Amino acid sequence: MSDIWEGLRAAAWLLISFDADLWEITLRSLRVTLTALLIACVIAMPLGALLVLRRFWARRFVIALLNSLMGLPPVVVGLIVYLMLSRSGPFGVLNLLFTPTAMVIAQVIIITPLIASITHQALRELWSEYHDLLISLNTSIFQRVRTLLWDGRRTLLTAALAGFGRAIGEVGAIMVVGGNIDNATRVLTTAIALETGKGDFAMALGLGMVLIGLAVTVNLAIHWLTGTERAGRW
Amino acid sequence: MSDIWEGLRAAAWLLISFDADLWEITLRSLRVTLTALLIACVIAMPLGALLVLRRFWARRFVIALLNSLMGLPPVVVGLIVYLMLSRSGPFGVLNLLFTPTAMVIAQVIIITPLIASITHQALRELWSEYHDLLISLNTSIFQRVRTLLWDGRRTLLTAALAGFGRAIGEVGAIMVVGGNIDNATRVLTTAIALETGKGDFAMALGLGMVLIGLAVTVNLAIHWLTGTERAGRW
Amino acid sequence: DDMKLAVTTSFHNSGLSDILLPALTEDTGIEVQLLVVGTGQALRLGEAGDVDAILVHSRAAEEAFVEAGYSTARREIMYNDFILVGPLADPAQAGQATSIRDALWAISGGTAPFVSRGDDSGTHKRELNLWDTAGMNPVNADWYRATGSGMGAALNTAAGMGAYILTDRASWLNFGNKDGLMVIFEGDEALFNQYAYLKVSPELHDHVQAMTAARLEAWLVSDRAAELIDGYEIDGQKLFTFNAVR
Amino acid sequence: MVTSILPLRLDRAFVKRRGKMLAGPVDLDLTGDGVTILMGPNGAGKTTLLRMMHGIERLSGGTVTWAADEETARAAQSFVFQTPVIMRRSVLENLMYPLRLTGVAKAAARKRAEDACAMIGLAGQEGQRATRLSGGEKQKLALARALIRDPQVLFLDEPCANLDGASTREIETLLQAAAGRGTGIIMSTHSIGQAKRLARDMLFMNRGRLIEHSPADVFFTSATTPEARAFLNGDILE
Amino acid sequence: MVTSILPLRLDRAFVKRRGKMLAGPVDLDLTGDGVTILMGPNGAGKTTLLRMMHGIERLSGGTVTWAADEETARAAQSFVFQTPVIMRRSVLENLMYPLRLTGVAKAAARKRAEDACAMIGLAGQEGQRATRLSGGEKQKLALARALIRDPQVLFLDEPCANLDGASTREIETLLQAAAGRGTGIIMSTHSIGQAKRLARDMLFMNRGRLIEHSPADVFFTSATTPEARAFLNGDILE
Ligand SMILES: Nc1ncnc2c1ncn2[C@@H]1O[C@H](COP(=O)(O)OP(=O)(O)OP(=O)(O)O)[C@@H](O)[C@H]1O
Ligand SMILES: Nc1ncnc2c1ncn2[C@@H]1O[C@H](COP(=O)(O)OP(=O)(O)OP(=O)(O)O)[C@@H](O)[C@H]1O
Ligand SMILES: [Mg+2]
Ligand SMILES: [Mg+2]
Repeated sequence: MSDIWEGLRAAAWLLISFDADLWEITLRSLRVTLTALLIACVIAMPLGALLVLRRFWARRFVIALLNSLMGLPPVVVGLIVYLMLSRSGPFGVLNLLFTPTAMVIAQVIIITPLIASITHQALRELWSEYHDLLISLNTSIFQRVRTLLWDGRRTLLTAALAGFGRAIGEVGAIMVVGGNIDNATRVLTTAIALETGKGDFAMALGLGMVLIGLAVTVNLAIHWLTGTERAGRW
Repeated sequence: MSDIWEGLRAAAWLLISFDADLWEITLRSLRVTLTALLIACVIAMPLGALLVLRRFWARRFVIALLNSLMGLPPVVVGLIVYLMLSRSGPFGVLNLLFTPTAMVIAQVIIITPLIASITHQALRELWSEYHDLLISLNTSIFQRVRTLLWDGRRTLLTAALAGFGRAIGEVGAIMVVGGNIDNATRVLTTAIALETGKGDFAMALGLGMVLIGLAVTVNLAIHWLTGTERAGRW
Repeated sequence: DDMKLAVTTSFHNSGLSDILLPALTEDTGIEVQLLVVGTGQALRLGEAGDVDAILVHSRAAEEAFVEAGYSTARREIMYNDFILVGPLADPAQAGQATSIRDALWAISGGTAPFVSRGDDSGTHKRELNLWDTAGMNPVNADWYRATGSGMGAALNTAAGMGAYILTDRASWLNFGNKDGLMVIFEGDEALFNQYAYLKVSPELHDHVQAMTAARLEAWLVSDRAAELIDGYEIDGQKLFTFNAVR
Repeated sequence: MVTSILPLRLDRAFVKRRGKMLAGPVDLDLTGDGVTILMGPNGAGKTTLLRMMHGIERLSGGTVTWAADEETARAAQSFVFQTPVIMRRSVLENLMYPLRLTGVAKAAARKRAEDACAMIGLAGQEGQRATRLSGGEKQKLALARALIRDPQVLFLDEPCANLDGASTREIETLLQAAAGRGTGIIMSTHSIGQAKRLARDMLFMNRGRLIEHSPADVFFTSATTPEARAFLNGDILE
Repeated sequence: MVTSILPLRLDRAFVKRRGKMLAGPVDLDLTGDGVTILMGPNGAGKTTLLRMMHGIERLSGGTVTWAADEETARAAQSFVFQTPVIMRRSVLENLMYPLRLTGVAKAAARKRAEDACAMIGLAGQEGQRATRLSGGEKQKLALARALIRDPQVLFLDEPCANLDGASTREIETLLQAAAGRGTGIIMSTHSIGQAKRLARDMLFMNRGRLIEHSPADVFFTSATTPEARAFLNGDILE
């Protein structure tokens, strides 16, 4: 118990003292996560919309697969990305291993299925509402995707936030591909894992609280900016 | 690259040889995850529904908080649960640390916000459809929750599957509270982390593939049982 | 100059790297990026050419690494020692033992659990080796808990369970969660723990920073390094002893 | 009936959204015996007024009070919405739902739902998904669901808009029977013929304001406001 | 107009769901000049038939063919649904949507949408969320949105169900003007008065079957089937 209080104290102290290292790894956490989130959204949201729109034969299988891929164990993703980017791997020449880029790649793989699944689920209702109209208006598949994504943007927020949450708190994969190198690829979660390993629970908890605080801030900011809960149905 | 092939070979071999250890940790993974999922659904789904139904002052904040908690770093959760359950912690007398129960507790904490958030999002549309009728019929809040959860059960599937995915692939928290003890708390993900640490990537990948296969099987089974994609709108 | 060095958790957790690396940069301008991983993983990173050098403590594995041509030579740098840590009450009375062998015998009575790393790390291999020399095979005993995790995590587990555990002194001294644990047994010669430095051979991977790795090696065996290593203390205890052959 | 929840009184009640007055302020006493018909052009605020009375539209000011306490009053009303709200269940389950809410046993609820189903001509379609019904069938289903609890006061918002001639007449008969048994019926419609056939009292709205409240015979022969007269002529109101 | 997509021919087209014949089999040739009105009791299959013609209901058998190729034919039709599909956008954006799809520039689309808005009496409500419109306003919006692309063929499924008398008359004028310009109009309604005012040809359905197809004057004076005669009398059809 006392550790938890000490954790709070450590968090407060880290923030008050404006610790430069903390600042750096926090920014890196944010940068990696937001980059990954952006890329994943660009891939996953149209994909989720397409799965709502298209009724091809393997559709059900693809959906089940996406849902399963939500359970991709991060360590395995990390490992596969590692093997791909490793010097003896096929993309070794790109020299991406142990860089933030590698971490972004792993994150994208991890959160894309999650975002696509939630998008798919969120847009199903909207599509059943719009179905007749959009077919009647003779829209192209591209126009349909755009319309669904635009008119459903508020409901897609949860998808993006779930992706953000999963990415910002993730440690298994980015530990493997990033290597938790000080000043290069250390982010909040890997720092927490490091402190936990050292048995320095107060510091680990302190960093954890900074991380949670960061997530809360980002979420509140987004909610406030988009005004989701103010504006009723839209 | 060759590691990936070897991983596939290892997976095949593990399965064919019907490895007793593999069998045991796979079953444990499933048992822990499904228990956690069940508990989390029982907590999170009514909670998500309530957040749709009730317009209390802190609602927006609670929603933003839930969304942020989706980003709870597993390691931190693990740490807090560890501190609570450890001998010197408040629940030390229960002697739960390093048991599957402790792992279930950590999992529940991790996936409850995720499931509640997706539930909230999924039921918003349904509530805006049913709102007038259910208010007009003078339903109690309890009846409303029940109706939404029942009539929205198909859309809640994604919430449950996302929770399942997150839980089955999670490693950070259950490593801390479970300790990855052979024959007691070792599950697929912790075994994968162990093999990775040992540098036995082929084995790690093999186990990872077993895990993915497991997730796919569970998902396909659920999709098939519920027939989500067959039956149109419901 | 940048180079990547894979080290074991125990080395990093000792805190010595925080002393050595700034001095290194100051003297040579080399910026070392540390990858803190398990021994097995460190060796794999070296084999794949993803790091330029490794610093580990697992003699047999290191020799196999050199044998297979991944490195040209193994350079011993320093040593510290393993210690036996356990609950304050010492229910097995292992503290009264005169040798590690006797201590292990006492523990094998099963009055309290014993936590093993169980992850094929240098520490784990040494532990198995100690049981072996003591003539026991406890792996299937119910008091023997193989955790399959890093040094810190295993220590946390031992603290949580009130168990005995074999650890290296550096990790122990730097460990923050000592609640309920103390050093039970130390000082046996069998607990000697040698660290060695291995440059990854540029024969197999032409992109490795062989020059920088060589300069690092030269620095590690220098007087400056020797001084820093021998002078590193925590709570008044010396952690490492420099023993490189120059 | 135990205690009557009528009369209904509105006291300077109004609904404003984004600075626009949707309906009101309205002062009104409804004794509620017989059928009261609410008319007015599109967008006049009829739906809004009915919802205010029923208590599902948040008031921006004023009060709506029934002769009974809140709980009793709420339990004794039903509402048929302009766009029927159809639950994602079978036709039969839609009809059983209000009964099951009040604790009617499953078997009894099923029996009554089956009767209601036959009443609206959907016998044989009990098991169909209600969301797949035709437009008119949905309206009839919503009506039957509103009637099944035997409310004291029944609000109807253009309940016959999508019905064929025969169904409209059947529904009218049904409503008149209910009114005869003492149910207060408050209903909006665009059909002047239907209003003439059913109404005992008339309400007329334009641009959010309730500008006429008079017995039906008076309204149709000598409406006092020029707007009402123009409306009855089929002219466009500005 | 470039090429006419009419006539429309249905050849033994039918829709069956879960073993139930919802509409058809229908054999039909529609030359489509003037207004064709489709009548029939609730659940007769009118909506289903209109959707089959428009090509948004999956056929279980038979064919529906236009005089032009698929792509041209699809682009030249509009449909006003029984329950209007309102996009979650502002009124103006709802009207601009079909134009923007075909690549009309934003400014031009906005201008035309504003004109359409005024035409249906929603001037001043351009910025309002369309989902918040009243029932009648939604119907008018859907109609204006269907007309804005100037289709060759316009399907309307009970477009005046929720409209007041004046709006109904306005819409009828609008539709007659369109028909005069050569637009083919196929429309279902429950109002015999409206059918008499507009129809040049009449279709009559019962229980999924198209049982009458005749010029309006013939239909209203001397319908051949007993069902149609009973329907015009307001009797219940079994
Ligand atoms: N949230 C809102 N913001 C602005 N205007 C609104 C809002 N909700 C409704 N309105 C407007 O209020 C007016 C009254 O709506 P109401 O639904 O009560 O009309 P009505 O008399 O029932 O019309 P109809 O006969 O077409 O059903 C309409 O013009 C509608 O556009
Ligand atoms: N998927 C379905 N399964 C079974 N029956 C269906 C299905 N879809 C529609 N129906 C039934 O088909 C019949 C025809 O429906 P349709 O909507 O075409 O009728 P309609 O003539 O437009 O009626 P209304 O005048 O009420 O709008 C209805 O009885 C309806 O319940
Ligand atoms: Mg209305
Ligand atoms: Mg219809």
